[in-house]
Amino acid sequence: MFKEYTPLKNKIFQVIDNDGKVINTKWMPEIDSERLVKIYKDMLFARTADLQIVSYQRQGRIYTYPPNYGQEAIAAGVGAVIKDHDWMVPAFRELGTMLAKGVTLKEMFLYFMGNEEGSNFKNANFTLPISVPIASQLIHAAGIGYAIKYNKEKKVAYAFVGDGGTSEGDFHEAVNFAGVWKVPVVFIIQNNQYGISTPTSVQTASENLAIKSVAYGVKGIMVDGNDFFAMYRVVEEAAKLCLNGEGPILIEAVTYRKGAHTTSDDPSKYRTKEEEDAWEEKDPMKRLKAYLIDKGLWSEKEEEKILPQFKVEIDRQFIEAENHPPYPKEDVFKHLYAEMPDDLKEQEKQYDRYLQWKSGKVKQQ
Amino acid sequence: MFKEYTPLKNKIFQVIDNDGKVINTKWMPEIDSERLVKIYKDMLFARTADLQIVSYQRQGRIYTYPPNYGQEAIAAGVGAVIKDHDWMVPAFRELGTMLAKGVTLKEMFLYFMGNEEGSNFKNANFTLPISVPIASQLIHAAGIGYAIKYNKEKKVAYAFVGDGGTSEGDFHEAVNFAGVWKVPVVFIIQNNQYGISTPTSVQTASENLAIKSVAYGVKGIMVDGNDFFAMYRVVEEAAKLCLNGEGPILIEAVTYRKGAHTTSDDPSKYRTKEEEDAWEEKDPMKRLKAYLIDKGLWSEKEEEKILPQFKVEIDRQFIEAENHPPYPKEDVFKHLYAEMPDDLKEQEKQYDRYLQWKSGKVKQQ
Amino acid sequence: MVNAINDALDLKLAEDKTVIVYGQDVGVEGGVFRVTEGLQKKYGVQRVFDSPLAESGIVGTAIGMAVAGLRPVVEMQFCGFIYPAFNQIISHASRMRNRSRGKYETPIVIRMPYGGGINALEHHSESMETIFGHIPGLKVVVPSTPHDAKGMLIAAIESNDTILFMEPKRIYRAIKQEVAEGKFTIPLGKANVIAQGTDVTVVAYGAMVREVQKAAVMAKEAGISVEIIDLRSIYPIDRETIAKSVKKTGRIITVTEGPKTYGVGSEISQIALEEAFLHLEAPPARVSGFDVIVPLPKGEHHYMQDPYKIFYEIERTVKY
Amino acid sequence: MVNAINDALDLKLAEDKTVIVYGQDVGVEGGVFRVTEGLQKKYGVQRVFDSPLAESGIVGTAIGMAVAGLRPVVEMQFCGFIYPAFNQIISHASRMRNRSRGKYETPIVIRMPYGGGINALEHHSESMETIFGHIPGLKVVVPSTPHDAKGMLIAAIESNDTILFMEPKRIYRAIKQEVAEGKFTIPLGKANVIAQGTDVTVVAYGAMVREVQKAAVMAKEAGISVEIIDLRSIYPIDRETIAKSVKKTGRIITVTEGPKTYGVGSEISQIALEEAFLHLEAPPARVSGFDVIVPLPKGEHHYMQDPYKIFYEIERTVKY
Ligand SMILES: Cc1ncc(C[n+]2csc(CCOP(=O)(O)OP(=O)(O)O)c2C)c(N)n1
Ligand SMILES: Cc1ncc(C[n+]2csc(CCOP(=O)(O)OP(=O)(O)O)c2C)c(N)n1
Ligand SMILES: [Mg+2]
Ligand SMILES: [Mg+2]
Repeated sequence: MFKEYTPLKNKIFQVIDNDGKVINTKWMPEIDSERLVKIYKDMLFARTADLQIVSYQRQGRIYTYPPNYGQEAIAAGVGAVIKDHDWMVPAFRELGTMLAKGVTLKEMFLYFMGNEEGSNFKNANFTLPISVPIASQLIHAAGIGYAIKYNKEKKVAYAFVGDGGTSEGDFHEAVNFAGVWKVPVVFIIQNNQYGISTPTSVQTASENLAIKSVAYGVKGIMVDGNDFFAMYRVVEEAAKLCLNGEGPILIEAVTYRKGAHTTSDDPSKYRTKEEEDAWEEKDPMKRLKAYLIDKGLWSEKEEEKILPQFKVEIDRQFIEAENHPPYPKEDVFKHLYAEMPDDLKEQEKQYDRYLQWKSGKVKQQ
Repeated sequence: MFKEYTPLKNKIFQVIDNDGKVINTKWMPEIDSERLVKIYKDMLFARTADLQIVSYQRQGRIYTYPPNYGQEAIAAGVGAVIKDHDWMVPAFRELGTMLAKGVTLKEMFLYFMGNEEGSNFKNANFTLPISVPIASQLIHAAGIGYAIKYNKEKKVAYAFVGDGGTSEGDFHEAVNFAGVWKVPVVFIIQNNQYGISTPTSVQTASENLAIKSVAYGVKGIMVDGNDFFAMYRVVEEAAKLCLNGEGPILIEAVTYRKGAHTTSDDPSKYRTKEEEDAWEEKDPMKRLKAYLIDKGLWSEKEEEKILPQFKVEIDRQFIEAENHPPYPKEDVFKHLYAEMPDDLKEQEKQYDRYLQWKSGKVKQQ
Repeated sequence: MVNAINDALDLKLAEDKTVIVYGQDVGVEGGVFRVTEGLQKKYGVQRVFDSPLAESGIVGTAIGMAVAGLRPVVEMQFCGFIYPAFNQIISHASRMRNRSRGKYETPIVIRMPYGGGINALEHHSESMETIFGHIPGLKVVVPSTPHDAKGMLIAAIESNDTILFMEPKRIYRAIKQEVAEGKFTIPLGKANVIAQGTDVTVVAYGAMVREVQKAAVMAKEAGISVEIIDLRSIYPIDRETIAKSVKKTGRIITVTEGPKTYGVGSEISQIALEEAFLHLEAPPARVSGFDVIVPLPKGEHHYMQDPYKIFYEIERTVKY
Repeated sequence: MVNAINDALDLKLAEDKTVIVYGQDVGVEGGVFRVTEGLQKKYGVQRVFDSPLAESGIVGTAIGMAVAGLRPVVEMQFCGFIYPAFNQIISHASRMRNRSRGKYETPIVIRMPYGGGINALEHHSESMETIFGHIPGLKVVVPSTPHDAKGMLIAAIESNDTILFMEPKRIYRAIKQEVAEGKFTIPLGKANVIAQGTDVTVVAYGAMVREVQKAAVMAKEAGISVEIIDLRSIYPIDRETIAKSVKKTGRIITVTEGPKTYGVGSEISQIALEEAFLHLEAPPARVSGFDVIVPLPKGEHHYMQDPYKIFYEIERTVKY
């Protein structure tokens, strides 16, 4: 696959077309129908959640949020392959994959409502918290890969970055270390065409992003990130290679961020309606849905039926997050150190004294 | 040239063989005899200086020094092409190129004797001081490239880095910025096989280092760095392309550090006699000398005659550096800021008071 | 303040062809805080532009441009994202002049929004001015009003030193103030006594100045007269102004947003010790963040300094 | 001290399979200072090895290894080359625990030779402990003797926190001391009163301790009794030990190698103020580097602290 679709020739791996028709039977993955429908539903759930979060944000019920919609096939592809014992190393635009790993929507809400408790995933194993400093997390994945190899485990680490993130030195160091150490890490570039307002052409003059794999002597491939089957097939292959000691792998998933960078961004400043419309044709949900409907596995009716259920569930988790107990003062101090310094304990005590004074003061007035 | 010798096929650009025979007439540069002899003499001067410095160091007359010998053809190739108005952005193993730019040996000595005054090049224009933090200087070259382009100047910036340096994030950011901005910078990797004790195979899994150019969409080439004619030809071509708006260019010059990493290093710890011997065959001076002798342009006799002159000249400059006036206290404070903060002035005054006190104290005893 | 900064950039871009403005999203979009809005349109993509997403690259290229004669003004998108550029700052931008004994200068301004109070994600609320103030060869300044922002930024761009220009993003749009049109400069390194008082000196900068002003009102009600110094410059520190004030009041408190230990507060206290020990009637004190990571928004109020916390310390110090 | 550190690494490598040692040239060569000599031979290339030349990569992979259950001990080749890793340290290593509310820990030791006095090139002589001490979530320690180096390094490797272990390279081979065999630990965060005295407390750490000891001899000759505290830990600071001592002596001086402003000295002074203001008979003082870049060897003596400079300040403080 990696030879056939070499980024050196600017080839892109695709399995279905914009209408959901299989155009690449050779590489069409086999996925049983039930599972496929489940995957589609998960994508739908993620998108619905995404849009709903944006509207919560408008209501001032949650802080800045980076929506994923348009990029669901990437999350679904990885989500379908990643195992409970595999490592997930996210950037911050991986809602679907996080949910697939067992992170709850409530936890994500909690995090974006401004509570670190939302990163203390109760059910998601081997899943790192969201990482904000661009590309820095990729190096962690290389280290995790080393630990996997050192411990002779049968595991893969999946690490995410955006197109913009490939410009950071940490991208270079991460893939390079992983390459030298030959560790089981799948690096996934979500090339959604922009880093905030900056188009990929300003990030790099390279022909594509997958081609950067050549610089590290690792396998790389460019894949249609809006084509679930293609994503699935590539990630499956990458995982197999990794487990076989042939990692790391660099995947460029070509996609489009349909929404804003975050809820504080206005994409109309830097992209055109025409561009957005052109990408609308390639919408990942639309394509998978067309395939499913064509195969008789899904219908508009079913979608109409399930959507309200999703909305209710999303709202339920949102309200649960809203009703999360107030941020305990202790949490400000408690988690930094395994062995908390005396001075920090003293700072907390002083703060207690201040709070006591203040409650008196405020009452007085 | 860049298509014919593509690093993607692991090709290396060579013009003469180990015995100085031209094996690539197509690309043999035309250089008039007088100039060629001058170049050889410059190489000889640099090597002689290098070896002499090592012995000064053993005598405790100079601090740690990173010798260049074995890598003279790279310096000579760049040195023969670089113009007075071009920029030179060194790492710390570019003695020959620095001399070509007009830096004096005395200045280099002064620097390695531990005096910043040695970086205040009196005659070398557009030449940055030695940069110690690996790869960081490459980014400066990208910025200089931008300034050249912005000012519509007909100039090139030459920036150096070692094989080890290609692992740093700054290498990535530098070539990437230069690639996006399309600026006239020639990046030269001196691949001398080691970063201190670490072989290139531990630095990266890429097939070669020139191939990394692909990641930035810039032209790259691997060249025999011990082959002066090859180096000259490649740098000449790179400069032409840069002046033509087709930069940046990434050159991997394959060479060997014959000496120790620095005078505090012992290479026998990490490399074999066999390896050293194999590289001895490819010594750049030996090869150019064989060519010159074959063409009747040089002789052992001439070499024997000139060497003592060189040694005298080197010694003269060394002693001049040794006799440089003692480090003025003012120099500790004076050069940090264009507008010196009051507090720093006060610190200097306090130090003066202390020195006065001390001179009294020391006399007392 | 956003407008004042934009104005300063506009003026300098117009006046001096060597001024170049770039950073992440500063071009087309005009910056995530709209500080550079409209400048690309006015001055073209050669002079105001988006850079690749790489901070070391941004500062490193600015160094190169600067030694080659330009005057780059670069933006770090947020305080928490300057660290990939740390090596370029500490190893080169602050040293090129010293290293080359004055042969090469690096007239660079690194602009950066900093500080908390805007309900942001992790890394978007930090105040780590100390670590920059401790770097020899760098100057670090913080305006607290639109007027100061404009005058100080113009001075920074005109300076031949490398200057970290920290912008208190919390008050980016909070303070409405008439700012003089046209060019004027405010000398860097000079503090500003913004309120005269007799009982205690309170030193602050950036967004904390406003909090101190509120606390001073509370103090006044309690019969305490507060002298307020807007430090303006983290490095160099204006010792003279501090010395003069503390000699008068005998008491000094520094209010900062960053973590306590090795914060700006202890250095100001040390200056008070060195300049006015015999005048001190109470230990120089500080109000600061805890030695913790700025909590996410739901917990941030615990961390942030506010008029109450400041007044609490004023009262304690005066009653000492 | 080199042997003691090697010994500590050896012991922990032998005892704990999760301990991994890597960095530039630490494997085959055993490190540029030979600190890791022989360890690769003994424990194999999987456990002791050379990394690519990239500090962010080294610290970043250590973070990954650590969350996955290993205990990496990584080396930064010199103090001046840790900065490319600064983002990984301040944004992740020191935060992962807090960010994940304790779910993930990063038991990493970052070893690094620091300090001046070895006639080195630029970037090889720095002492920038303040900037690390100011980073919440990090612990920063400095041994001053072989014994301490061994015991503290073992404690550091066993700690679940991220620890910056700064090694005063100037005394790597200078102090000959019998170091106990076998395993022992010295608790991190505790200072050590190494000489009792009554007139003045002098706080120092690393290579400066020896200089203070020499100055104390000079002081004794002048009739001044010096109490010496080896701080050992830059963060957290042992307030208690400092408080106790300064309450006794009434005078305190901190001796550090780094630049003055925002140095460790002012923080120690602040602690003296907070803990013992009414006991102070002279302003807490400091002996430090200037706010300049450490000069190259020919000028370094101007910058470095020595017994004379320290004694000068002792005398001034006692005579105050
Ligand atoms: C080191 C760093 N610099 C800057 C930022 C601010 N920032 C947040 S997201 C973003 C753009 C990221 O673009 P990309 O990598 O393409 O990911 P996307 O947002 O498109 O998913 C920037 C510049 C950051 N988070 N970290
Ligand atoms: C950022 C940084 N890390 C580490 C060092 C220490 N160091 C000095 S030279 C060197 C090896 C450089 O190898 P290479 O780039 O191949 O250049 P060479 O010495 O072979 O010319 C190292 C690790 C440094 N100077 N800068
Ligand atoms: Mg993107
Ligand atoms: Mg090398």
